[in-house]
Amino acid sequence: MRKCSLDSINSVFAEISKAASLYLPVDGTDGAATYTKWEEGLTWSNALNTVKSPKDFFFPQTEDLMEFKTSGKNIEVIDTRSEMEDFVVFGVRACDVKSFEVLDRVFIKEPVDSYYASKRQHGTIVAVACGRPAETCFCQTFGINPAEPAGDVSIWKTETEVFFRANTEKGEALMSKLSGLTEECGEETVNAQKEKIAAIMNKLPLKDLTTDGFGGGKTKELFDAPEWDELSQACLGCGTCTFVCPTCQCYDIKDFNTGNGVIRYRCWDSCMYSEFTKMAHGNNRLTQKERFRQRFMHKLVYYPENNDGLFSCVGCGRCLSKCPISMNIVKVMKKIGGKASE
Amino acid sequence: MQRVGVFVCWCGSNIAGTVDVQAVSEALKNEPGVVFSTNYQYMCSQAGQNMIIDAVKEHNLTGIVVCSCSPRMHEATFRKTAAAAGLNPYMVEIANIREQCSWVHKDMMTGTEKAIILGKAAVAKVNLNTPLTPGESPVTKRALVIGGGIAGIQTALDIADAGFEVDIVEKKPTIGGKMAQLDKTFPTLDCAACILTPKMVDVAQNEKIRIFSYSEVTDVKGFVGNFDVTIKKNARFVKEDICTGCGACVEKCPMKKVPNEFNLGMDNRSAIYIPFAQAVPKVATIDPNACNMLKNGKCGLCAKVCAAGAIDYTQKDEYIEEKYGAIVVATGFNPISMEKFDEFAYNQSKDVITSLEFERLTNAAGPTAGKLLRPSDHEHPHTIVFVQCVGSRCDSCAEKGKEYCSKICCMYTAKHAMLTRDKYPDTEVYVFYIDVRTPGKNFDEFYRRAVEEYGVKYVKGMVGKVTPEGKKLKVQASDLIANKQLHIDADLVVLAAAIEPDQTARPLATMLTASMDTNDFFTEAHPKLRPVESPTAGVFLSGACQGPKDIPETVSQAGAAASKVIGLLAKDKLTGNPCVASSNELMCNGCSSCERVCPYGAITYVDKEFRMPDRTTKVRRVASVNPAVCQGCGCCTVACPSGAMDLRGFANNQIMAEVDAICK
Amino acid sequence: MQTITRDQLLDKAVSLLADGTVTAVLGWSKGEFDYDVTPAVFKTEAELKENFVWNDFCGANFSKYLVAKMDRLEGKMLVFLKPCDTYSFNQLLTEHRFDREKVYAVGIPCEGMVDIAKVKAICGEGISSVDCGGDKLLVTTLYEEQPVEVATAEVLAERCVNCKSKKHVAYDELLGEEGEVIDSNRFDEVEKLEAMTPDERFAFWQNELSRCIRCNACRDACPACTCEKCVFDNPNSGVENKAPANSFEEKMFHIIRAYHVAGRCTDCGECSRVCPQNIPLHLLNRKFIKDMNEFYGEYQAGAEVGSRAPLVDYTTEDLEPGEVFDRRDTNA
Amino acid sequence: MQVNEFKPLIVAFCCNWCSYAGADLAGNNRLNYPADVKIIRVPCSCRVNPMFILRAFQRGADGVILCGCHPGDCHYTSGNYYTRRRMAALFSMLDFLGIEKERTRVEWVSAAEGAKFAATMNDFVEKVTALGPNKRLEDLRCKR
Repeated sequence: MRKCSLDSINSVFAEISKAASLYLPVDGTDGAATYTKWEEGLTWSNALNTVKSPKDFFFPQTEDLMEFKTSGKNIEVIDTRSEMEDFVVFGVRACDVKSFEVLDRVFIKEPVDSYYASKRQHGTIVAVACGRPAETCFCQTFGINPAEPAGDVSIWKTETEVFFRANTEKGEALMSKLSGLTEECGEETVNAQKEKIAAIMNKLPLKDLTTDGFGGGKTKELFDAPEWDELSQACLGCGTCTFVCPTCQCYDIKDFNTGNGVIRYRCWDSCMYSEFTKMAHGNNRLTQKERFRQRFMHKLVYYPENNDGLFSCVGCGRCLSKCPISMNIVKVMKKIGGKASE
Repeated sequence: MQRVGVFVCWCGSNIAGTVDVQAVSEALKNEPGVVFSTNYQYMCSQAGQNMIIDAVKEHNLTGIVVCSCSPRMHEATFRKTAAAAGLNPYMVEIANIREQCSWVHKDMMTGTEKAIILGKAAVAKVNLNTPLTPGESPVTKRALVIGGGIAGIQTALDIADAGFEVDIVEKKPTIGGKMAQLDKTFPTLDCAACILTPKMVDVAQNEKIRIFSYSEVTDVKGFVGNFDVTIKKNARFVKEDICTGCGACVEKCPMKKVPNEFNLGMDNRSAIYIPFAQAVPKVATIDPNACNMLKNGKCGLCAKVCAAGAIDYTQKDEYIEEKYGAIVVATGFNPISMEKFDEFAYNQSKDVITSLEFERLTNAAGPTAGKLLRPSDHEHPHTIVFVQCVGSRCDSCAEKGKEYCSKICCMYTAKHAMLTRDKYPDTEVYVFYIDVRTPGKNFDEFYRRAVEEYGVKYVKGMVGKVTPEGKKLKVQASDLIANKQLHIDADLVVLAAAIEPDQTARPLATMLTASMDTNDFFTEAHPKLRPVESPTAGVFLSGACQGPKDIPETVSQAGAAASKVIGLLAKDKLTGNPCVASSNELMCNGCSSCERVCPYGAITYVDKEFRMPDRTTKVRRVASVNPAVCQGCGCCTVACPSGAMDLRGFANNQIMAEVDAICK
Repeated sequence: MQTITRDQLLDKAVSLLADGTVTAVLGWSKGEFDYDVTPAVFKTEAELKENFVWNDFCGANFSKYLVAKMDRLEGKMLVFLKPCDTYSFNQLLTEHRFDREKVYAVGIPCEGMVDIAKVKAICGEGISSVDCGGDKLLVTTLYEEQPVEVATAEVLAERCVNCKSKKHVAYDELLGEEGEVIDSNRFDEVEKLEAMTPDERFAFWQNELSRCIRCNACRDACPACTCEKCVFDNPNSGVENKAPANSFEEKMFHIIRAYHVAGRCTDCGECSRVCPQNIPLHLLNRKFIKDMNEFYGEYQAGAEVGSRAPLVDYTTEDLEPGEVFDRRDTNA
Repeated sequence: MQVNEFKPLIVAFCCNWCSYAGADLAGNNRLNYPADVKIIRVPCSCRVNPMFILRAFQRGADGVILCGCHPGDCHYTSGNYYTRRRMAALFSMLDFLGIEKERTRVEWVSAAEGAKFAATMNDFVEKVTALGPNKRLEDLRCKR
C-alpha cells in the first residue's frame, strides 16, 4: 500500500495525465459532479458519485459504428474506428466498478463487441472507497463492499491523505508511474476507515434489503404478480432511470443521413420507451406496465438467469434520487420480493 | 423509389446562355432515383412535351423533373404533359432555373452550379411525391341569401334570373331593409320607394325565389356546394299563406301604443301590424310582446275581424332545414347608438335626431306625412344644424365611435341639406364636417350644388356641444377655416351617425366560419381581387356587411356576388385543389390548435374509436380536414405540435428533402 | 409546512369515496424516505390510510395523469390540485385532452414545495429523516448526532420561490384559503441572460445543454406534452433521435420542445424539477412567455379554459420579427 | 488571404403567391443577386415550420430568410400574420441561445417587388457573409 498527501493529489493527476487521458469527477456549474477530463486547475469532486455513471467510457451514449459515403451512385463503406489511446478513470465507486463486470458479461461474451472491448482494454480504473454513503445506497444488497472497491487500483481518501493499492497488472503499471509521488505505508489508517464504513453500512436505511425471491428461475412466480400494476401506474415512460443506470446496456443502431452519406451509429435506448421493442410486426410490449416490468425483471431475474446468478443492479442509488416520480428498484424489490418469498 | 426523368430546358438562350444545360442534365443523372436525364431547346414546345411523353413510356418513369422557367409559368403545362403520358399530374416538379437562376446570375459557372442544386432539390422532392387526386363534390343548385335589403334583393333577383332557386332569409317581417326607410336617394334624388318597391314585388313574384321573412339562420353545417342550413321561422301568429294583407286587423287592434320601429319610434303602431304599405310579404305580424291576447289571453279582436281566418294564436316557431350550394351574406348595417354621445344631447332633446330619423321625418309615408316638423312640438324648424362624422373617423382610443369612415354620410347630408333648402327656403342650414368626401359619379357636382345653388352653409369644424335651452338648441362649434367659435341657436340638430354591421353578423360569421375584421365587417377573400367572396369557400358577400357602401355600390356588389354564385351553381361538381392538409388520426391529439389558425374553417373534430396498443378501444377527438374547403396554405401543419397535420404536395418530408438537397 | 394537513385531505378523499362521488383518488403515496413520494391512484379507504401522504415534497403535477388514467375508470376521479396544477388542468381542458365530467377536482393551498437537492446541498447525503414543521425542516442524517434545522424558505424549489399564483383557476371544491395571483420575479433570470452578450449566452446554454442525456423526462413530465406521438419519437418527423448525438441536437431538441409548448406552457416548472442533469429548462419556456407577454400582451396559459394562445392568434398590428431585436436594443 | 473566400449558403423560403412571384419578377427584370440564395417554394409563409429552419442550419445553411406577402395581402388572408408571430418568437429564442440574429430574417415581398426581392437578397447575403460560417447551429456530422 502506498499513500500521498491529499494536497499533492494534483501532482498525481498531472503525472497520470502525461501518459494517458485522465477522467475524474469534477463539480459542474450546477453543483453536480461529472466525469471530466483532468487539466491543471480542476479539482477532484467530493461528491459521493456522478449523475451519469462511468459506463459512458466503455459504452458511450452515442458511438459511430461505420460510415457510408455516396458519390453519384457509388457507395463507399468507411470504418470509423480510430486507434484507441490509454485512459484512466479515477474515483470510481465500488458499485460502478461492479457495473463493469455486468457490462462485460454482455459485451465481451462471444461474439465480442470490439468497440466495447477495445475501450475496456485501454481503460484503467482507479476505484475509491466510500467514506460517506448516502441513504440511497444499497450496494451491500448485491454483495458489494464500498470499503473494498475493486478496480485496477483501489484508493481510500481521508481528510489529509490518499491511500493506493494496485490490484491488477494495469494497476501496478499505473502505480509504478506514481512511485516518485507516493510512499509505502501501513494499512492502519485504511483499516480504521474500513471499520468506520462498516459501521455506517449497518445504519443505512436500506441495509436490510435482500435479493430473496429474485434470481434466475423466478420468471413464472414474478411475471404475473398483481403488484406490477400499482408499481408502474405513475411511470412517465422517460428514460432517466436507464440513462443514469450503470448497468443498463440496451442500445439502438440508427442511420443518420448527412446528405453526403450515412453515419451508422449506436445510441443508448431505454426499455421504458414506447418504441423500444417496436418491430416490423408491431410492438410486443404494449403498455407502460409491460415496459416497466421488463426493466426490473431483466435486472433481477433474466440477467441472473443467464449470468450465474449475478444481478444486473449494483445498488448505486442513482435511480432512487433521479426518477421524476420516485419509483425505483428498491420499491419494486420490497413490494414484489417479499411477496414471492412467502 | 421513384424512377425519375430529368428534362433540362434551354429556353433558347434564356437558360442556356448562362447555364451549361448539358452539365446540368449530366450532373442530375447521378441523383438518387434518376434513370433518365436530357436537355432540349424548348421543353414547353410540342416537340419537348413529346420528348417527355416518350421518355415516360420508354423508361417507365414515375416522376418528372423539369428544369426550366418558373412553375408559375409552365407547371400546369407539364402537369398536362404528365397526364398525357399516363402519369399522375402531381408527379411533376419544376426546378426554376430561368427566373431564379439564369436571369439573375451572369456567370456561367455559378449559374450552372446553382441550376444543378435547384435540380437536385426538385429530384429530392419528386422522390417523395405521391399521386394526388383532386376530390370532387356535388353542388346543390340552390342559393341562400341572408338579409333582404337592397343587397339581398338584387343578389337574389340576379341569381334567380340565371335560373337557380334562391331563398331569402330576412329577420324583419318584410324585406326592403334600410333602403325602404329612405326618402330620396342621392345623387339623382329619385324616391327610394319608387325604385325599390318594384324590385320587392319582383322578388315576391319570382317563382325561383322564396322569402323567409321574420326568420333567421340558426345553424350552418357543411361546405361549399353542400351547406345544410337550419332556418328558424319565428311565429308571427298569422298564417302567411292565408293572410291577404287587407289591414282590417291592424285597424281594429286596440293596442295602438307600440313604438313603430319602421319610423324609428317616432310614432306608434298596433300590436298586429304590417310594417309599411308596400311590405313584402304583405302579411300581418303579431308582436308577442305587445299583444294582449298572447300575453294574457284576453282580446282576440283581430281573429274576429279576419275574414280569411289567418290569425293563429297557437303558432309556434318553425325550424326548416334546407340544403344550399352557396350562401350570400347581405346582413347590412345599422346606425350606431347615439347613447354615448352626450355632447350632442341626443338623449336630452327630441329635436336632436339621427339622419335616418330625418329620412323618416321628410318621407311622405313617415310620421309627419312628409312635413319637416320638429319631433318635440311639431313646429317647423328654421335653423337646422347637420353634424357629420358622429362616431366615424374616431381616434382608435375613442370607445364610443368607430375608426373608419362611414362613407355615405357626406352624400346623404348634402342631400338632406339640399332638399331642406329646396322645400323650405326660409330655413337656414348648417353642415359641420371634417372633410367632405364625394368620390362617385356625379357626387361632387351634387355636393357643390348644395353649396352653390342651395346656399347650404358648410362649415369645416366639429360641433363641440349641443345644449337644449327652452325651445332652442344652443350649438357651440368651431369654424376651423375662419378660426373662430360659432354659437348657433338651432331648432333641429341632425347627427350623421356612423354605421356599423348588424348585430346578427358576428354570430352568423361564427356559424359560417367566415372571418371578420375587428369592426365586425366580413373580410373578403382578397381586398382587391376577390372583393365579393369570403375566404370561406361558397360564402359570398353582398352590400354593407363587408364595409360601408352606398346604394349604387351595394347593387353592383350584389350583382357581382350573384355572378360568383351563378358561376358556382352552374357547375355539377366541384373539383378541389388536391394539395390540401390532411391529418394523421393516429397522431392527432384533438387539441384544436389547427382549427384555431385555419382561415377557412376547414377543420372539424370527430370522436373516433381507436384500438389502443393494449388491444382495448378508446374514443378520441381527432381533427378532420374537409378537402373541399381547405385551400392548402399549410398554416395548420405548423400549429400542430405532433406533426399529425401535413400538407399534400408540400409535405414536411418533401420540404425537408429540398432543404437537405440545397444544403448538401 | 403546508397550511392544510394530510388528515384534512385524507378525510376529504375518504368521504368522497364513501359517498360515491368518486371511485378513485389521484394522490401522493409515501416512499422509502420522507421525500420520495410517488403519484398513485387509490381506490379504497384502506389504501389511502396506509399510503396517502401530503407534505412539502408533493411536487408532482397530476394534471397530465388525467389524460391517460381515466380510460377505463368507472365513475369519477378525485384529483388534488395545487394552485399551479390548476393552470395545467385548464390548459389540458382547452386542448380537450380529458373529460372534465370524469374528474372531481379538489383545490388545495400550497406553501411551496421543497427541493431535496437543496436540502442535500446543505446537510449532505445520508438523510435519514425530514420533519416538516412550521417554517423549518428538521433534517436527521446518518452523520450528525443532532437533527439539522433548515429554513424551508431556503430550500424551496426554484419554481416555488418564484411562484406565480396561489390562486386556483379550476376546482369543484376548494379546501382551505384561496390565494392570490402573485407578482413574481420569475422573469429575472431570463432578463439576466438577455442582458448578456450573445457570446455569453451561447456559452451559458452550451454548458447547460451539453449535460442533456435526452432521457425525455422534461417532455414526459410536461403537462403540455401530451402528444399521442411526439415528433422526437417519430422516425418520419425528421428530428427523431434517442440520444443527443451532438451539440446541434441538444439545442434543436430543446428549442423545438420549448417552441411546441410555447403559448401552452403554464410555467409549472415540472421540466426543471425532473431534469436529472439540473438544466434550467424552465428558462427557455419563460423566455417564450416573457416575449409573448411583451409582444402581444399579457397571457397566462391555463388561466381560462378556451383562451386563445398567442401563437394561434394574431392582430394586424403585431410587431415584425426584425423589430424584436430593435426593441430590445433600444430598451437596453 | 482566404478571408473573402467565404460564400454563404442561404435558404430562402418564398410563398407561392407574392414572394416567389417577386423573385420571378426580379428574374424578368434581370436584377442580379448572389447565387448563394436558393429558393424553396411554399404555398404560404405560414407553411414554414421552425423545424425546417433548424434543419437548414443543421445541414449547412449560413442564413435562412422567409419571404411572404405583405401583412394584409396574404393569399390565404391570415397566414403571414401567424408567420409573423411564430418567427418573432423563434428568432428571439435563437438570439436567447446566443445564435447570431443576423442569420435569420423575415421579409415581406409582393409579386410586384422584384427590385425589393433582389435588394433584400443582396443585403442579406452581405450581412451573413460578414458573419462568416454558421458555427453555433451546425451539425458537424453533415460536414464530414
